[in-house]
Amino acid sequence: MSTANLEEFRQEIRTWIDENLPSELRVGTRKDLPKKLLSQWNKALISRGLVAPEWDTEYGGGGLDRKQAGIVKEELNAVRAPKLRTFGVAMLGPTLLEFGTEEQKREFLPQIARNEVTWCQGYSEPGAGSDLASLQTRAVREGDEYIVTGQKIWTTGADKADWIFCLVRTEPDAPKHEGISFLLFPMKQEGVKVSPLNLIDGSADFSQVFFDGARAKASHLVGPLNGGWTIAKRLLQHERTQDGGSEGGITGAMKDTIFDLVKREVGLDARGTLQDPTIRERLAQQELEQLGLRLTMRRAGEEMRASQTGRDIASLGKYRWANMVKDEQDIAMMAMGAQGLGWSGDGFGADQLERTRAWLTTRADSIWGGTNEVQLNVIAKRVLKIPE
Amino acid sequence: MSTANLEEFRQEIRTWIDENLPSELRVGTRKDLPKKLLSQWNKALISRGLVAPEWDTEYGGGGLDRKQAGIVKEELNAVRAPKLRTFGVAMLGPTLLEFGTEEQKREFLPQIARNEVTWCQGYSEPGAGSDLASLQTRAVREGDEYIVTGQKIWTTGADKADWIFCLVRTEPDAPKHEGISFLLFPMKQEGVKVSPLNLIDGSADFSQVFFDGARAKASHLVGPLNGGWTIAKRLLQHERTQDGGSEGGITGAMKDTIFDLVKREVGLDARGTLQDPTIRERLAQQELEQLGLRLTMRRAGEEMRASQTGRDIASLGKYRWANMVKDEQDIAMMAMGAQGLGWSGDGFGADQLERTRAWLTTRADSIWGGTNEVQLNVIAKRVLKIPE
Amino acid sequence: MGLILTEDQLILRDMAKSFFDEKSPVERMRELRDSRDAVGFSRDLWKEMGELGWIGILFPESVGGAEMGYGELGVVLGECGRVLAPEPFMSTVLLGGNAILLGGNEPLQKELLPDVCSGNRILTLAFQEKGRFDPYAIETKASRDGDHYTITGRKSFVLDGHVADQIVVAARTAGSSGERDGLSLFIVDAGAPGLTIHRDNLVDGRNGSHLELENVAVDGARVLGTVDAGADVLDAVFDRATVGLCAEMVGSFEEAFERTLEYLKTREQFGVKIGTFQALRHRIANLFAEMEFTRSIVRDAQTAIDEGRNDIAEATSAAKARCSEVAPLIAGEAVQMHGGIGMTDEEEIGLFFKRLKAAELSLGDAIFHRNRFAHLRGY
Amino acid sequence: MGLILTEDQLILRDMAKSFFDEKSPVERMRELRDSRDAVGFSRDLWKEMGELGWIGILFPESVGGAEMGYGELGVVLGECGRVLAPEPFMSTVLLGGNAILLGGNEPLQKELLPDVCSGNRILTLAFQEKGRFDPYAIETKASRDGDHYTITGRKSFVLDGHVADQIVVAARTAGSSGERDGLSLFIVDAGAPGLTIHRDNLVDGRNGSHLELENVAVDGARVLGTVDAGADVLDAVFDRATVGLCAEMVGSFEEAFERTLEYLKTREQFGVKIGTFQALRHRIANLFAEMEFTRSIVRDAQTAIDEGRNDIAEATSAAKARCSEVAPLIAGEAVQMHGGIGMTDEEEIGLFFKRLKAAELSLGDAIFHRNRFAHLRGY
Repeated sequence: MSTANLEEFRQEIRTWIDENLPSELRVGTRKDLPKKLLSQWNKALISRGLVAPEWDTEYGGGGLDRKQAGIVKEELNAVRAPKLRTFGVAMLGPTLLEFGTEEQKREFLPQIARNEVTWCQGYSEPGAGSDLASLQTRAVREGDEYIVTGQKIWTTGADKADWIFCLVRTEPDAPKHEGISFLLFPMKQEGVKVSPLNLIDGSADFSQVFFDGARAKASHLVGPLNGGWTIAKRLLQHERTQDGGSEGGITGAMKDTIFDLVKREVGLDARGTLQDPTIRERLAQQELEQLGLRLTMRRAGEEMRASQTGRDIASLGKYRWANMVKDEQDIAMMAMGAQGLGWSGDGFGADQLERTRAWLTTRADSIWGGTNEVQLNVIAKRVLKIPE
Repeated sequence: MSTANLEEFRQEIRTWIDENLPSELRVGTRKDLPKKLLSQWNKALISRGLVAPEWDTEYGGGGLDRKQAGIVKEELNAVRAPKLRTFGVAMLGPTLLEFGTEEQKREFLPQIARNEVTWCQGYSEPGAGSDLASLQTRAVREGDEYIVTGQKIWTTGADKADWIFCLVRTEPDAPKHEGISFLLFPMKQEGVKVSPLNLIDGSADFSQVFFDGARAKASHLVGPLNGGWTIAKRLLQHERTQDGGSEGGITGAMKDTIFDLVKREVGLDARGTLQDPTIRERLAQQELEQLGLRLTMRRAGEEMRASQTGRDIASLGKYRWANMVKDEQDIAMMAMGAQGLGWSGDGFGADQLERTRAWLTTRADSIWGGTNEVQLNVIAKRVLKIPE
Repeated sequence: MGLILTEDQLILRDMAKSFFDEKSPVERMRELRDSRDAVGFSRDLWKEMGELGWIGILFPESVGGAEMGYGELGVVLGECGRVLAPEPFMSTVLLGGNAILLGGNEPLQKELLPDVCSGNRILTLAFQEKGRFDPYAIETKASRDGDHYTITGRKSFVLDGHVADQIVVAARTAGSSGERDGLSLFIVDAGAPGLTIHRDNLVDGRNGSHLELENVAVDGARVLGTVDAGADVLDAVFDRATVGLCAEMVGSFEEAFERTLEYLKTREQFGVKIGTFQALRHRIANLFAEMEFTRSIVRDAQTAIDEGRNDIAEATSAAKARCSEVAPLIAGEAVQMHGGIGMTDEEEIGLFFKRLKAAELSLGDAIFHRNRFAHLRGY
Repeated sequence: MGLILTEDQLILRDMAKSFFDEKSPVERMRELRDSRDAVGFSRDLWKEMGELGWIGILFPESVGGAEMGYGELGVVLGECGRVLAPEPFMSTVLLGGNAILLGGNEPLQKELLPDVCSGNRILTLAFQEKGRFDPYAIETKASRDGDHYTITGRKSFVLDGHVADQIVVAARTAGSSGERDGLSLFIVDAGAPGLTIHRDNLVDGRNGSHLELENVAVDGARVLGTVDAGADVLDAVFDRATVGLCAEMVGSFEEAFERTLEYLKTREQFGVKIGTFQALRHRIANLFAEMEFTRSIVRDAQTAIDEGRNDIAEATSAAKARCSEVAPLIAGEAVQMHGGIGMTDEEEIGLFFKRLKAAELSLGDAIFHRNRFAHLRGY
């Protein structure tokens, strides 16, 4: 598409957003957005084909090219539209497009693009955290079905999900990376039990999932039998890129930025300087880190487009991003002092209570999606190529 | 000895110091002390038996018990007497007392206690730094002699030393820890060449030493043949304890403390507060670290005397001490700014030039006497007992 | 007093350890939290501690105390810290009790302290009004009215305020917020007209509250210390309470450390124990060093008080600066090294993580105490 | 201009790399240092760089320059940094040259800049009077005397002052030390009566000097910018010189990083390559992240100047704050990972260590620039 046409497309999208996105939703991704408006907006996105803008229209996508899809993203970000990306769109979709059969694509992609079916991800197990490949959940072939037995943990939204994409062991005697398959099956069946996990931040978005004879169609195995590890890794790359690239993460969802918060809690002196020089310095370092991450991710994008050889920095982004968001909440806690120590009670402001929870929530960022330790291992081995 | 007698002894020592230590030397250990006065003081120490106060008098020592020796140390420290400890007194002496034959003790200890013979230490080799036991210098028996061939590095004072205590490989086919012996031989002989090493701080106190058929008497092998590794480790413990325990290290030798320096270079405001809050905070952290190290070493001493079980903290002390003295000089550099960037020229004060060299010198503290990495390995394995 | 426990203190420690292990595993604290217990700690257990003489360690024998020192109290608080016991040492002994001990005349001490020592009276101190600790940032006003004072204002972060029998309230009788001069301390009964107490639940499961005071009348005889010079008492109370808090923190982070160490020795990933990974080994070895240094400095601060040294303020700020720096370091690494399981409420390491953050920020964080330390050290 | 090198810049980089690899290995810098060379850099090599057009990158075509930007100059400075070339870019181009470019009128530019571009004129800027960088802490006085000014004072840390043909001197025509107002800039000839130049040797082997000025007379036509408002020029010069310095620093610490990475891959201890130790792997992986982030921020600052953005000061301070924080981190780890051999003067890593410290502290350290950044960002 020519530059002129792209500019026209941008205007088109801008107009469409103006007409369809209510101003109440132009506040970023937040948990307390009005459900009714969200549902309207969701419908609008579906009918414009913007849930999965880059997928072919035959699979329910928007049929846009990469530049157009980029414009959609930019315009939505510019007005702080809430992000409605699901596991289906962000992770399973790209995986099916790359590894799925034509039948699988036709069966699952349109449902995803219409937000009709909710997916969850069956990866981690109690004994297989960082060492994902040591997973033990078994799937045994019986006629044209697989019978699944085992246990998953850290499954986001398992209590609400209709289907799961799940790593299972189909060949117990093979080396651990070579006996894994990638299997899809419904969650609402006998043989699947979900038990929510309470976390330190008081949330229960994650669950443990127990499989006791759960059934999957053999035709819902994605990619080659025992070839699931390659698919699993590819899918994790999508996850990694998302984390590192997202600007602000949990912060984007907060009412005020860390800078607003600190100024309010700590106060400025007559010259407009933060009262506490140590917190001021920590804040400057936080901002410099945000700047470094943002620019580096942008640079990586430019390198890719220019086909310049740069070192792959996805792991690097995830690692630094995790530390950055944790540090941000540490600063917030420092700035709030005792007012940051509330769990409930009207002695604390809603925004203060929210920050305290965020401080706890973000502890997970250096653990999930590959721990910091795993990312550093990857950088040393794959990026810096230091032999082990 | 009773408490009353100890108090009497303390008075005695105090009087003796008053009479023998000129006031010009009461400034701590410094390089620029007047040679003549030092030599007088050295003679006084020798005749009072205080070069090696705890050794038996038959070996030229002071014959004092541990408490008395402690009093001597305290009184000398109290008046900032320069430390004249040599490799002979601090390292070889205790080793010979523990592992030497009666003949070896009689031959070498009195010379050391009279400061007549200077020793150097032949441990590290170019290919054997942290992994000391992989040393390659060979000693082969020929009649009642050993013939030594190989190369040592980081040998302090090798150019001035009369003798060397040296780790040599006497059994090349044994496992690496089991073929090492501990050998003494003279430096002033054909077959020994010394080549000074220039360091980044401009000093050349260390040397490389080359052995090409150097000769040692077989009777000067200390401990069992091929049993030198145990002795080597024991000697390193003496070294470690010294480092961790020494208060201030290189700093003790400087004209002013880091606190004086920073106050002068950065300046105080009207309320007596350092002008730069970041440097102020770094300084407070430095002082807290000094406090933590000092108190922890004292606590370890108390635990030992009370026979309370505590974890062994020699490695811990060495590790933190190294970081602490490096950090101290980093702070000094920060405080001096451009005035800390001199190498020579009258644009810089003598004290500034001295600090800059000290900043360079202290980089070695986390490398020599066991790198930081080695200390952390030791803490994890030996102290915290985490299986490897 | 040295840097190690005396024989008597070792015996006390073993007693306290057995007591808490048996009667107060960490699980008890969780149950109190989850059941939204109306008191938030166990009154029975508190009385038992009273009978054992632990509540009264600091107080004179004449009021039923043991007249010992922070060395001994620190031993008990350290064991509290190991099991996260929420009993009201901070509110009743270290803050409220110390205010009466250091600022109260004999009649007040005789009236109030015996029941404190037996565990039958809960006290607290209401001082804080804004988030970050700032001992003189007090706006609550007390004005003289004949032989009474009338207090009006708001207080936050009043520990155990919802069950306190008496609340020591710091209010301003002169000057303005931020000034050291012009503060006074008043003993206010929980039921005093004009006083409203709102309970707050804290992130560490402990019991906070905030107060509204509207023309609360206090008899002039119930002033602690000298009118307008309440900061003299307050400073001394804060130093002592801080040293007590440090002892508890050491107990908590040593326990978090030991549990993490044990986890490294048992948890397997990639077919090996995770404790074999050198990066983790180095990190925990460094944490160990941090911990040992901090323990020494805290012990020295206890000694400073018990021996009446003239550097109590310095030693206190050194201790809290280090504790508040090391606590988040150890607690953060404890969660990180536990991995995903460390994020669950079920795994107890998270409870240590939260408690240590609350303690880190209470009575001055690392920034506050490093500043104060530097100031006292003349730079 | 994006965050990556353009095609033209890539070609320039390859040219510069070949040039320095061939004509200026690190060894050359050591030889200049050890021979106590009277100039301290190579005048011939400098003229060659002039012929290649590199000295004049920033300057207008009308005076013999290439009229390009900091993107291009940064490429050349980065390659200088890789081999520690001591040629006078900082003194002659970034400080002195920029002062004349940004503050000089056309006659002054035509008189002085052509010889600068060809490598035949050395300039420098004399501003600093105390140790820590503080751009307005200037006491040197200049007083008007008819159509002349008379300057008296002392200057330190004047780079390449011993061979400069002209020295731009910052002096106070009004106000007092620390004030932004009241500064003026004067072009002083090296041979001016009353000016004494003392050479100092710096820790990184570069060439410093300090000046004594005693009633040095300067013609009023040789003032740069506006009298009393010299800080307007000075600020702009410092921002640009700082961004240039950052480009050089990136080159130096990338080289130190790559050499250390290579050492980890080849050096053996305990029978294995030391790069197999996980603790070292994690540390160098983190250094790599620091380096990449810094590189992006420095490139962005170059773009800010070249595109005339309105956040040049902010972008500059962001870049130097990061460079000055990352440089000692990488340099320190480089020496530590090299072990004992890293302490020897023979191993070149120590030369990088020293140069990076000098650059870290020049034109404002991390503290200075974080402060300035925070101030510009409104907190």
